[in-house]
Amino acid sequence: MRIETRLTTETIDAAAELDRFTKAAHGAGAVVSFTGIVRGGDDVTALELDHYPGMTEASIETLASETAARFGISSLLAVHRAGTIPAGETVVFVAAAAEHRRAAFQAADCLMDRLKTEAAFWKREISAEGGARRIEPHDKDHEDHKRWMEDDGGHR
Amino acid sequence: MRIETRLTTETIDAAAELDRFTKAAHGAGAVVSFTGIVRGGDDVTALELDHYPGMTEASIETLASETAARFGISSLLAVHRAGTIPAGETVVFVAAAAEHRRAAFQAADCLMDRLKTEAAFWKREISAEGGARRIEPHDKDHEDHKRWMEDDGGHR
Amino acid sequence: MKVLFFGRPADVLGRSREIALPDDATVGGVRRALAEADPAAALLMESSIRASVDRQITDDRATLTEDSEVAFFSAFSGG
Amino acid sequence: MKVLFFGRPADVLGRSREIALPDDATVGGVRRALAEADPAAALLMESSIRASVDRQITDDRATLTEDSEVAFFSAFSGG
Repeated sequence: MRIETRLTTETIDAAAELDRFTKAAHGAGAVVSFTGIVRGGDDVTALELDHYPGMTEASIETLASETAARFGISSLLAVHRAGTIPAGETVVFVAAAAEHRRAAFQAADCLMDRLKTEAAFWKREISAEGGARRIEPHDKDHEDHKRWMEDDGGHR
Repeated sequence: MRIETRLTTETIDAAAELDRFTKAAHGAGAVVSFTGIVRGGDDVTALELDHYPGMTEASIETLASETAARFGISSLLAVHRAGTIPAGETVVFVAAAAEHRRAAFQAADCLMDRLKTEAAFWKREISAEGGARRIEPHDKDHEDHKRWMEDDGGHR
Repeated sequence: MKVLFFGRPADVLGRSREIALPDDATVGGVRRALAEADPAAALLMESSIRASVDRQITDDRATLTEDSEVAFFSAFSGG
Repeated sequence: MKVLFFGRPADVLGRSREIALPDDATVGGVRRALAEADPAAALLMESSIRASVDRQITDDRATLTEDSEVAFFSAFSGG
């Protein structure tokens, strides 16, 4: 089991990450990737993600390890950006490799749902006028997250 | 809604496809990709995918269109290789872009399950000694496929 | 008329055969004509072997002309 | 001791404050000391505001020393 997590304030190149990840995932039959992109519009020009150095990295590592173990994933990658992220740029990239496609889909899907509510970030939307609006997880995020708690009696 | 499907006998570069797809998917917040890779081992050196020119392309187009419509996907890409595909190379690449991640995950997942049993390909495993073993969908593939038939009363 | 085979039928019968349009000019008629002429073609009578006419999947009642392109094939296996 | 804030607490209180270790040297004690000293810190009493000690999430009973790094934060929002 190969797990890599990374926190960065630099641009994430999803295609380059997928290329490197897939080449290293020898013997996998299925690779699922997720790219989360900052959506603009409604006057939003950027997201600002605050983090707590040390705690944030540890939270991502824990989520990745638990997800890989749960779904029998051979390789798992999670790259998360912090700082100010302009609309159109990548905020998170996740890739999961497995022998069969179902496990790879479930792992990427579950890891994203958990990152949304369990990774130690705090988010604000920045508008063209420089205003900042605090964003907290939506009901939808909590619902998505709950899907993964039914099978195993919860993971917190 | 932007749908692209492609049948090729050439190598598929998943990272280049993801890059091109994501750049064209303006305004999407979520991009999910699936890369299917030929697994070697057990003396398998390649997959051989036979297709029926005309019918195969049409089957992929139909599946992609139905999937995009069903999940409200803004952009959907399906690239499928045919011919002899050596172990370690990509046989299929699918990418789905949507405003929110749930739809993108579901579309990529559903499209893969449907391609497995509804795309007009016929598959053989080629061994080092040149033997060829016919492969038909497994029970698991049919089970995976059925997951998508409950909500809408079937799509065939 | 030309009949194409894919999957298991191709393993047994090769990629195609040229046959005369049978009196029962339907997909089912072609199935039976092939199976009667060649014991190896018996697998065409299996219910899992589907057919297309001019690249559209059809049932055995579809009618044919000398110009129809008929194909018989086992289960698809993509991805 | 240094107390850090993230999310909504940071919006109201800034990134950090230096305070004396309260007599009730627990996470709950620090919460109350901050809220009593500054009306703006009342939000720290909300049950949704969680805490960590030395970067480990804890409950209000966790005990502290002068060297502890305590943080208060609203709900995480990653991805």
